[in-house]
Amino acid sequence: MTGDRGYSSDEMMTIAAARALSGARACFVGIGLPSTAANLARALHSPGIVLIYESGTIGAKPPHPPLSIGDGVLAETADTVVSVPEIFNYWLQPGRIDVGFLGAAQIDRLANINTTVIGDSYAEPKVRLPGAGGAPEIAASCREVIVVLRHSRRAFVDRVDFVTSVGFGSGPGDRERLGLRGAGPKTVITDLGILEPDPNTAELTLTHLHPGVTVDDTRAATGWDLAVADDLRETHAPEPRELDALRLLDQPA
Amino acid sequence: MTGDRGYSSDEMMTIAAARALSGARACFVGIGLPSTAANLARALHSPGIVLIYESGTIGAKPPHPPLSIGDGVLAETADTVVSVPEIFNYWLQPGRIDVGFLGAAQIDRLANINTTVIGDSYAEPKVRLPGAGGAPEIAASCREVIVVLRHSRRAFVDRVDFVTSVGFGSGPGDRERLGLRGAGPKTVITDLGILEPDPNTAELTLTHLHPGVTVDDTRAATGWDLAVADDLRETHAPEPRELDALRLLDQPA
Amino acid sequence: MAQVVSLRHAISSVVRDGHSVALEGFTHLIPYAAAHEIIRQGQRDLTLIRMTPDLLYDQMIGMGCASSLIFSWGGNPGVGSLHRLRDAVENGWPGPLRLEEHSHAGMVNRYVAGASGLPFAVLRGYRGTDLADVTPTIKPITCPFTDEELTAVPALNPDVSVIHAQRADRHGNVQLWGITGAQKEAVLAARHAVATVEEIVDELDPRPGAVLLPTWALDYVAVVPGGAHPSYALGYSERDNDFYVAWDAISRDRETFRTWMEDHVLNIGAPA
Amino acid sequence: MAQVVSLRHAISSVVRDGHSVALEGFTHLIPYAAAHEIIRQGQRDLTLIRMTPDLLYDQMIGMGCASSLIFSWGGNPGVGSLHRLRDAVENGWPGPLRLEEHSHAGMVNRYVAGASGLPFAVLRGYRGTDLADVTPTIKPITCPFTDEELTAVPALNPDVSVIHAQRADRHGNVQLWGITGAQKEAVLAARHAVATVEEIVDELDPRPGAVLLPTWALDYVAVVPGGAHPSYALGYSERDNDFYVAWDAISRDRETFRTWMEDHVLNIGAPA
Repeated sequence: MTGDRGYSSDEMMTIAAARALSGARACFVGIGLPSTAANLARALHSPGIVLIYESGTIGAKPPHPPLSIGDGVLAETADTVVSVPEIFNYWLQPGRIDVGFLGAAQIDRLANINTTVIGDSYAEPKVRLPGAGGAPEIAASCREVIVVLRHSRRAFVDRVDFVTSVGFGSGPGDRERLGLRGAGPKTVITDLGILEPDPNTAELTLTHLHPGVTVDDTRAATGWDLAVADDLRETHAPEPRELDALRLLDQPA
Repeated sequence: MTGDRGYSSDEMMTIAAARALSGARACFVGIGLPSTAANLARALHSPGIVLIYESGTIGAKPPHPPLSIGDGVLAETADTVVSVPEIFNYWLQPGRIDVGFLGAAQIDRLANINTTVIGDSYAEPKVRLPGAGGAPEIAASCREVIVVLRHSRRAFVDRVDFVTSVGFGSGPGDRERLGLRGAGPKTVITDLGILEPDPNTAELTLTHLHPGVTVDDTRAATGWDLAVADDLRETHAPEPRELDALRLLDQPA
Repeated sequence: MAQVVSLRHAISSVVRDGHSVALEGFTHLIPYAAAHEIIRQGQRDLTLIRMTPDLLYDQMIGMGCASSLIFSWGGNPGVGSLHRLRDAVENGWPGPLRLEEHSHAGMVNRYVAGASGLPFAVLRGYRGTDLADVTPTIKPITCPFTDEELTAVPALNPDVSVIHAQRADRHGNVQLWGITGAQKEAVLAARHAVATVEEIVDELDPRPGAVLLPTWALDYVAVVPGGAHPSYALGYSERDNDFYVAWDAISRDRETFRTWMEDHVLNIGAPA
Repeated sequence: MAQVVSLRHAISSVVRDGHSVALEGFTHLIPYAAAHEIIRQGQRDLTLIRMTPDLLYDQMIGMGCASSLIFSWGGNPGVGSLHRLRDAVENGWPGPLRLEEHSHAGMVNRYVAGASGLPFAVLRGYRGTDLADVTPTIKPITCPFTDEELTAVPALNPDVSVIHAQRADRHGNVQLWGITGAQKEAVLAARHAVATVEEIVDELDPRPGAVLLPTWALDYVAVVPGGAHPSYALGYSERDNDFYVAWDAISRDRETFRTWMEDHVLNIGAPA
């Protein structure tokens, strides 16, 4: 998967996600790419970041990416392990967590997320996805949310088939009306670039292109007429130390 | 305090209370006489009884009566120690506990309990008592309640000044209407005898006299026209082994 | 007081056709052996309850045990879809499966309400999502002090909850540690509860982070070493990740699935 | 991240006139030293919050720190009345004291709601008692699924919560064990939190039954050996029961009380 540039687009995506954690104190992490990115941030620039997995481990410091959120290495390296009711009620719900990391099967123009069903009918879906898990409340209660997913027209749709987790609802002011206390998805990181909500319309807008990617590439992979920021910037290419750290993490235990 | 009979009326009361725990699996215990009685039951006839203190110790087996519910000996001898929220929410509230042991400053004809204020005015009380503590929910949720207190006209009143904990409210059916799922105070044990609610009226009725006590003694110490059961019985006098065990418990650690 | 019995006896004593059954264990200590025993005994029309259905509910659903599923995340963690679950939902095979779908926060609070003897729980959840439209057990509730609108979910009180734990003593007190999930709540919420354990020991010496479930909170304890395989049992066994990956191919095809279940579950005797 | 500072600095940084302050510790690990420091610093018009006011609130009330008390049981455990509390309620000395009175179950659920970021909690409680008549923070609530009527109480979110714990590490992570009460909830419910500890250690090795409060959930940690005296600190000191008994006589008379406080609190310097 490593391209001409010496790194793959997935590596660029993961490294951009790790960089986005700079300054975060506590991060609510799901398994897979979010876990890799969070542990990469811990290895690179945020040694003190508190990683919280929904299985109840607070301050986990896994030496290798866990296979699942039930991995013993999370419990054994954590500052403390609490019950699943406690992690959701005492730690996530009150807004103690700075950053929540989410994936998505679909995301729409207003950053609403679908991980439930593809198709018009919930009862008779085209594709049955895994469902909500912790996402709706992570999206509601973390101070901000980072979404990470690969860019494609199947994933980036004008309107999600099913709102599993609320981004900006139907537009500005909706989160406040719904009583969602976190700021929502402030950053959507893909293998092509970075999207951020427009300050006035909350619509996801292209703000960064990864090296070698064009606006047209990104528009072609987006299911709505993608707006581009006036000050569109290029993501810094991965540094060797970032790539080294990531590849070290990705090695099997 | 030991009378002509070789035991005091308080000893009779405590031993009667311990006997009343025969057959109970789990008992919610307050400090003082209830704790002594519960540990006496454990020493005498119920070695497996699970003693639960509201401080969160489940299955405490103190070798000597604890000084308070915070006593380290409770934590160190317990099967498990849980938080105070957990003891009330997961263990008491669902009705898992067979017997709750309560004291009272006042108790009335319908076994309602006052531990809040003496006098007509809550705001300007004659006597400010300690308050509710765990009692209202112990009275509501234990499968049954045993009340232990010394018999006097000051304590046994027609109607309590303040209902801190509900016995039978204003009469039969009240507990059900209020959604209180335990059966309420089935036994009131004093230094003179034992009172039980009348099956039809729920009014506390004298069912047992301790040895040497007369009905007139008991009526003189009761602030309402005390009913006497048709089959009024005499409490068995303390046996030497009961007295020995109690006096052993009462010795300082 | 919990009786220490065989797994076969424990399951046949408490699981009946039509029951609601929660097999819990949040990605750790998943009670596979107990699920397999239910598959062997053939109880039907179950309402299966579990936050993360995982491979064991894929197996139970594929084998036709369930008519309903109450859940919050139904995938093969780190691998992909649960093909038997999807086949039931998308194609009604081997029978229709009614879904009652929540979020983790909602599910776990439903267990908390159940364990607490309350009819419902309150949370900041679901607001603005489409889940409330498809799940009748999500309703608004207003704070009587602030008038803020929040969300209520009803208590879960399974007919039977089953967990796997590391150890029990001879009295039936059960101890588990590491990631302890929502097992305490699932057990305390249930009408009947069964624990399988790796081993019975004379004395349950206290351990950091351990949850102890007193014997009087359970009905049966069965000794089933490896009873969480292929999931983790901290201190006893690691996750068999190869199996999780292999399951994707095994479960994708109905016949391959059925053959695997016959060879590895149906034609295998229950643990003694 | 909690800073490790002197008790004087911790208290003066977070406790202000008019604040609501919860000093918690359910009969074990009662933060006496911190209460004494508040008395010395002279913050006034406090709303004191505590399930079991105990001798330390008797002292604070008698010294005129408080204008309100939110509580569920106000006695000298195993001894009798709190005379300074009674004098304030019955005679308005040294000033009037507004009471907001709950049961333990209600208080603890108010902390749980506070720690959970919810505006209220639901419980089976108070029904049929006179408490709801005198305490406006007790209201009925109806289950949206069963129509059953239960009780709601509002969240407690103290301006400051203070606890005493056995140990902390140099980062300010705090560990307590034995009877851990509602301290986790009190800390997580508060806007600011302070822990006094018996000692600072290099490494907080895990202990059975221990609660760990991560440094980022607290503002300040102060090392105060014996900071729970005369209450228990499991593993460090026993309850000074003679003092609890002696307090009855000390506190019964206003002058005796005042003299004792001058000799034992006011004229004593804060711990370094």
